[in-house]
Amino acid sequence: MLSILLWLPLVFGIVALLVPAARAWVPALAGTALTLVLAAVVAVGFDPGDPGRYAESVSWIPELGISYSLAIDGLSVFLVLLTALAWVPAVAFAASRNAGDGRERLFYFMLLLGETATLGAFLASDLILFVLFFDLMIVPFYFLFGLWGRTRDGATAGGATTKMIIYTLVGSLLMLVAAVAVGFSAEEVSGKPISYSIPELIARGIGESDQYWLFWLFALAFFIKMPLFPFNGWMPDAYRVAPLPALAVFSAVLSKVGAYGFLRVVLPVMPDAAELFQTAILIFAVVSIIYGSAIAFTKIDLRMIIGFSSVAQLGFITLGIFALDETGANGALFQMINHGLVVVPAILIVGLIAERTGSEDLGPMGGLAKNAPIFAVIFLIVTMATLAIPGSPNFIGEFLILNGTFQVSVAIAIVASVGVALAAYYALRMYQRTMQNPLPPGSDSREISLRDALIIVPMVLVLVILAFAPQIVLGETGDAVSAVVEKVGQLG
Amino acid sequence: MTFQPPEIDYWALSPVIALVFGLALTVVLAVAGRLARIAPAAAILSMVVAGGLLIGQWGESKDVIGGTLELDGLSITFSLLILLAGIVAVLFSLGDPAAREAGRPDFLALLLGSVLGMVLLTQANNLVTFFIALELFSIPLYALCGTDLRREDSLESGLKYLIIGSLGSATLLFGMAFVYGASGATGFEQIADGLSSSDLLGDPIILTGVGLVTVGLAFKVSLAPFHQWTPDVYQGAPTAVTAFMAVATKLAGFAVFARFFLTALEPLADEWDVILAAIAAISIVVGNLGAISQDSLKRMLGYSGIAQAGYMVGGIVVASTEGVEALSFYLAAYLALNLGTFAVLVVREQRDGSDDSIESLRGIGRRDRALAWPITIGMLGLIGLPPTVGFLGKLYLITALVDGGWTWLGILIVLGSMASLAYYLRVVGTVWSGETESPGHAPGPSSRLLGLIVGVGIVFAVLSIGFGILPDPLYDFAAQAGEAIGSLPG
Amino acid sequence: MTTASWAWLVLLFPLLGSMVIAFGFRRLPDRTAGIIGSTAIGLAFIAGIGTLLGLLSEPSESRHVASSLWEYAGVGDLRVDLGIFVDPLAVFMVLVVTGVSFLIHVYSTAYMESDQGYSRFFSYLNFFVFSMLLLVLAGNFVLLIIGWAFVGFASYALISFWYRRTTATAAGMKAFVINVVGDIGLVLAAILIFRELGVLDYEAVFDAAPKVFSTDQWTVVAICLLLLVGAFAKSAQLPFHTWLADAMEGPTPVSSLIHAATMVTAGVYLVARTWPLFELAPAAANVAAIVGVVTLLVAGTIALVVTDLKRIIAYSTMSQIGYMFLAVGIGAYSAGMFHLMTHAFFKALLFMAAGSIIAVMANDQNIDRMRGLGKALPFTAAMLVIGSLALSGFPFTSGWFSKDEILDFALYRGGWYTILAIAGYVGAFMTALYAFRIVFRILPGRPCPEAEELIETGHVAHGEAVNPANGQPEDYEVGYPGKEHHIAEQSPGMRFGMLPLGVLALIAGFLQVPGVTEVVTKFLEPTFEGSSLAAIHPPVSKAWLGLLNGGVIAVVGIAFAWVFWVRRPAIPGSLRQKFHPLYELFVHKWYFDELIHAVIVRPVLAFGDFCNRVVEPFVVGGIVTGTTSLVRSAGALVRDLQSGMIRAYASLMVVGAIAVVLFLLLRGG
Amino acid sequence: MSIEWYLVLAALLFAIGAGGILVRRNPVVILLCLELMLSAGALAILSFSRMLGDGDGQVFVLIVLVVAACEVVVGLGLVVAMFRRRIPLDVDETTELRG
Repeated sequence: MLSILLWLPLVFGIVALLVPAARAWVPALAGTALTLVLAAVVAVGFDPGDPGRYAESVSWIPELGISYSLAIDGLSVFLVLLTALAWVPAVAFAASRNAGDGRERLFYFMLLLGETATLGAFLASDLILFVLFFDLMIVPFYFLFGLWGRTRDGATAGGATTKMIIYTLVGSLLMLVAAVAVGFSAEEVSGKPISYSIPELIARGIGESDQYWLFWLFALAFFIKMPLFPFNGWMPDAYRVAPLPALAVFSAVLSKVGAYGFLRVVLPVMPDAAELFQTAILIFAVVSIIYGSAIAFTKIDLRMIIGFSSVAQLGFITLGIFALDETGANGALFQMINHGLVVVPAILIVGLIAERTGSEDLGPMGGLAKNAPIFAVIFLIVTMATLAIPGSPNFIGEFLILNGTFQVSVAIAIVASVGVALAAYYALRMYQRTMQNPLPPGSDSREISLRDALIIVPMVLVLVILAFAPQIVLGETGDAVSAVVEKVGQLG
Repeated sequence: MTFQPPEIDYWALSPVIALVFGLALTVVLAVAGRLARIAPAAAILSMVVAGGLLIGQWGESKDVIGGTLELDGLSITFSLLILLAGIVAVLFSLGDPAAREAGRPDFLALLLGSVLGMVLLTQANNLVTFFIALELFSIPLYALCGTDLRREDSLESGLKYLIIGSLGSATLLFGMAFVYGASGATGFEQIADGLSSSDLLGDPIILTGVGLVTVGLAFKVSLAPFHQWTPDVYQGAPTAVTAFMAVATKLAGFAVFARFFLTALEPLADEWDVILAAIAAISIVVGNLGAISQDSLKRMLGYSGIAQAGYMVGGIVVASTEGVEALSFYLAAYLALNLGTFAVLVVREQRDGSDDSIESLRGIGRRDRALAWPITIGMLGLIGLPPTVGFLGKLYLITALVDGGWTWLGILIVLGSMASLAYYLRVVGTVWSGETESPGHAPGPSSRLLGLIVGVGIVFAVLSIGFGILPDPLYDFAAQAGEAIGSLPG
Repeated sequence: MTTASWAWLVLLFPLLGSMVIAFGFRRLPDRTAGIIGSTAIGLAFIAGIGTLLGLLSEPSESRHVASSLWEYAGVGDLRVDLGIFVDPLAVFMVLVVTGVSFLIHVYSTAYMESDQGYSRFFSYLNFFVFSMLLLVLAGNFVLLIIGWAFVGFASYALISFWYRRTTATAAGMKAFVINVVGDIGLVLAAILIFRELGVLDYEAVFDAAPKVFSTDQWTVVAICLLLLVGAFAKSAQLPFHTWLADAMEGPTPVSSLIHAATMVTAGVYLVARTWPLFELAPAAANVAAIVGVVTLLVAGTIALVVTDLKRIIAYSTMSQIGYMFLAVGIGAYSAGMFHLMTHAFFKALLFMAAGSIIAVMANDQNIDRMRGLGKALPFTAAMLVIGSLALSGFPFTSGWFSKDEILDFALYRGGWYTILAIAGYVGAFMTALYAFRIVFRILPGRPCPEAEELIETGHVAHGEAVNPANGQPEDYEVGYPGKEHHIAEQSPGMRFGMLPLGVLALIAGFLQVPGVTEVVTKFLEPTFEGSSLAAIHPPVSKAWLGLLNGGVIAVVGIAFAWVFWVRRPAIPGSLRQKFHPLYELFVHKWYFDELIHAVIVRPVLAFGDFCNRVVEPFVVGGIVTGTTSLVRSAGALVRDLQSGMIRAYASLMVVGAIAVVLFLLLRGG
Repeated sequence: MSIEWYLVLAALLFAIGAGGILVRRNPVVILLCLELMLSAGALAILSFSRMLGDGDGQVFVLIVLVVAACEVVVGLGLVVAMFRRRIPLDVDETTELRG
């Protein structure tokens, strides 16, 4: 079942390669929609009681103990659903703007390859398989950003994307060595033949002295992927250049794999290291919250604002994870889903704004709400969710995270809550400078078209539903997350 | 002292005999006027027969000619790969102007001679056969490099390769003398017994011997700091020869490197493993840095060959069966990826008459998919990105290294492949972006032959991805080599 | 229908009203939005009455009902339900909020008649009432915070209702950010409560608190102070008050509803609701009282000098809420709530009257240009006078009873509370002064041109309105009450809205006649039973004495006003010259705006700029460009080494060989 | 005489050969020096074989001489080809391939 879910997008991607270019978006959209349905079926069928329900495992490279094993549990069920959900509007948006100028087939193939790789990262329950998908994820986006990305003056975007791929691959290749070393350290500790299945690794645990340097290799790879403060060098160029549909899914889902990696691999397998470096990582996270928010409200380029607000949000999520407390970790996982739900519509809205005002800089903009009330309301809901207004699911995420962080250190929690205030400022500034104030001559404020509404509204609807009953998610993820955090807790 | 002839196992020797027969035939055809046209077919036929005979003896392990040659898993695996490289090299050379100028049969004769030397080298189990086979495969190559008389660099590359090559061989010979002196025997097993029995572990003679042999072999597989000939010779030599050299010299070199170091010098393992690791480290650094802003593709592949050799020698540093398995798997992967890339290069040169600069590849992604994909997959594989076989090759190497306690070298391999991103991706970037000018048609060979070479490129690309996803068949093929060196731990 | 279901209905109607208007805004025939909006609030009021009756039918000690729909968020031992808590305090607030809002809705159906954003206005207004009711009825701290934030969002939406005016959007932004700061205070308080007590529901918290905390233990004081941060931000107390003056950018009905009657009282309700915590932390309660008094005085002084009509009333609101904080700070909860109610009546009335006056003056709010409106607007003038009388605490008006009850309580508490009481009386004098400064400046005397035109032609003057703050022309297309303006005299809706409030402003005081009809105290008694402070009742004689001197001060204040602005108008000018620095201080609103800008806003922006210009390119970029340039230069070195000279290669090879052998010899030997 | 002397001579020969390659510029002389180095190796093997009293060394030396001859032949062939193509027979000139 999980294998079908995993390889479905790629199959449709290949179909998209064979179909005539003009029609390439049909299989792509069908593929993503079907994947969404399948993911929903899995999510519904999933019950925290017996996690092994959908597990699959077949040995791939027996000599090294690597197996192609997939599984789904509390940690990954909603992230898989988020991935499937995020890709549908992205492909629909691309189709409606017939992206891919001339090379549509390759464009959709790469987009769907990206989906398969991301799903693989979430579903993999074998460490090397996880690393493999983690590496594979970046390749399609290298092509998507490199070939279809356009810099401001329309030139193709070679340089920016090479920097991105080198940066992210540096992390993931280092993680490859760390993953191999984890396998051996576990074998050494337990004496059993080498195996990379994550539950097995968690059961065996690894030598304490190894944990310390391995922890930082994993942490580096995940920090670069999110990205967090010092490692976001690649982000501004990549965001400035990327085509919007690809950027939407890239920013919404790929950054989550980094955070998810901590919960899935780092915390359970290296609990001592997590405990030891907890404060260091918390400081990392808080710095990037403040830094991300501070930059977000100085930038005038809409993409940069969203990019750096993601840096701040990911800082929050890391804060929750490394609070090493039940409420904190649950809050972090919930926040991952919320952030994903908010970023996709936000980036697509940037596209709509760009179409209406001809530019993506805040300077000359304003007044778009004049005769576009529905567009204004949708953007208002997204903005309010971005700044995590109490009442939005993001608030519950942030409340839980702050709650967890409070147990660890009050000072860090208070500094993080300053981040919330800054978030209010930059999110509202973005909304006001585009929607309100007088309409400059250049831009026309036309209402959102039915087609665009159909693309964006479903995700906003999910946000609203979660606003009323976040328990839908929290109920399911509860015990999987607590199991992870308890393992670290026992050492304390 | 009566002379007893050494018992010769003709069945085991049959592949060598087939090659000798092929060599002889091509030499005869060279003077047979009209018949010269069938020389390529004859060469390929002889290699195919030799390959068949080798496969026939799959899994066996027996002495040939009284212990001086050893036909076992290692030699069979590596010889098959060498023959494959040879056949592909012949295909490449058919359209090559240099080959036609030098007279096709003579070119092929030299090629076959070199292939014969390499196959013998994989089987060498005695210092003497080791030296003969080494020289047999190097000297024809010196000549081959100089065959493209049209271009001055070709002669220069030939001369450079000869002078530096002979210097390497002389050092190797001097080293062998000391090893022979210290251990009292020329057969690898006897050397090993000689070394472990007598207490001359710290003895300077054997150490100088080992040092000099290491230098000689390191030169052969173009490891730093003995690498300087590689970029110049790769660029100067005709493309077909460069392709053959890039892959085959490493195959043969590492075969004898593994056999000699892991059987003969095995007792001194903890002496020479550190220096080998150091050489590996230097090669990785020098190879990657050198390749960064190269304009000529062949020269860049030269430097990348140095770096890849650095990765491979890791398999020997670990001195374990797992290490040799990883080494042979990586070499097989290296062959597939490199020959795929060279196929594209050959077609571009012979069909479109473009020079070997990276810039000449600009934009073929948009116009010429059949060429764009093989070189893209080749590059991604050489970096070690999933889902190519390169990823798994690096994975096996790193696993062997980490298991053998050489984790820092594993990390260095990863750092090296990170740096390699810069130049491999540059090629991929140029292939897929920008517009290309219309391809001029050089008076190249028939389109049927070009189609064949493009087919070779595509086959290697498909293999690279196929084995990247299902590595088991290739792994079993490579594991053969590991078991051959039975005496090793792990 | 149980009390709980009535309470859920109270919540449901405004939300329903808001949704219906929002989704149907294109298909609804014009102006029906107002009717839907008003009926929704009316129904909510009736449901409120239903809840009240349901509650009263219970015996007094079990007069609280908690009911929840489903579990909102449950993780580990943190359990939060979507639950409400109905008790006399909550019902009292519901009735005040729905009652006043209903009247204001009716008033705005007329006032906003010609505004383009008519239905959008009512949708926001209904949503505001819904969020206020959610805040009041919330059963646990998380739902309280959600209500709190929705109210903040609704006030942002309504302040920047005419979103084409840059001053309005800037005011909206300022209000929202300060409100978020308040939210954060509440969030941190909620987290501290959860950390210490493990629960978040009111009932559970209030009976666990005394067991866990000892009086003035730092945690409970911290919790209360954080709650106060939220309260002060919402109720515009020092130092979070700067947004209130700018909030006057919004339409007048908004000012009257939000910035007079309902939203700004949320802080007082919060302190009253969490009285057990504040009783455990007397230090925090005293802070509340002191800040209340200081705000009261500061606001009073500013109201004396400001010339913009709506801003004077806004500062008077700030000062009156200061009284309420004083009340709940020193434990006079029922007195504080009573003053909250009466203040809601007369302040809403004053704003409505101001709305009508501004309409006449063609949107010019500067009182210097208003003369002799008494004759032009008889009804509005009457309402203005009634409102001012109640505001200044003229004997027998509602203001008199409620304000002085607070001050009596303070006096009765004795000790240093008497200083607060005295400051309160000074404030009362100033209130009377500025209340009647308005009355005597704009009603009597020769009618100004606009008044003249209204008297003869009976039609309201209107000119090309220009935004006074930045001179931008108003964009009628999207709102800014359209070309025609509406005054109470000519539109029954406004009159219907103002009249009941006028009556209530006068007679509401009799609800709480000391010793006679202590209706409010008795009604709120179950909520505050168990509170030591609430049990103190100053003797009736002391109460009447307090009322007496309160009344005297009010009359003296009015007399002073009469002297200043009617008998000898020169005096204010001379006073201004004599106390010029003092006047400058007051006019610039005690330089709070500049202070906050300098202390908080500029450093934050500078930090952002620093990160953007310095850290981003060097630190973050540095890591990337640093490594790439290093690699590139190393590459160049390797390439230069490759000189092409055979002899160079040979020499490197020989050197290499020697190095290898030496290495082996040294190491192996 | 003990074997050390032979080894010293072999090492000397080797060093002279290597020195010759580094110093001289004419490829023919370089080929000569290569011959010298190979013969140094042969001498070492011979002296060891004599020390060990084992015949393999001598067979080895014979083969080495043959191989050395082949090398020189190919070397001279290349030199002649370069001479005919007017390429200056000076090792320092042939630096087309570099960088």
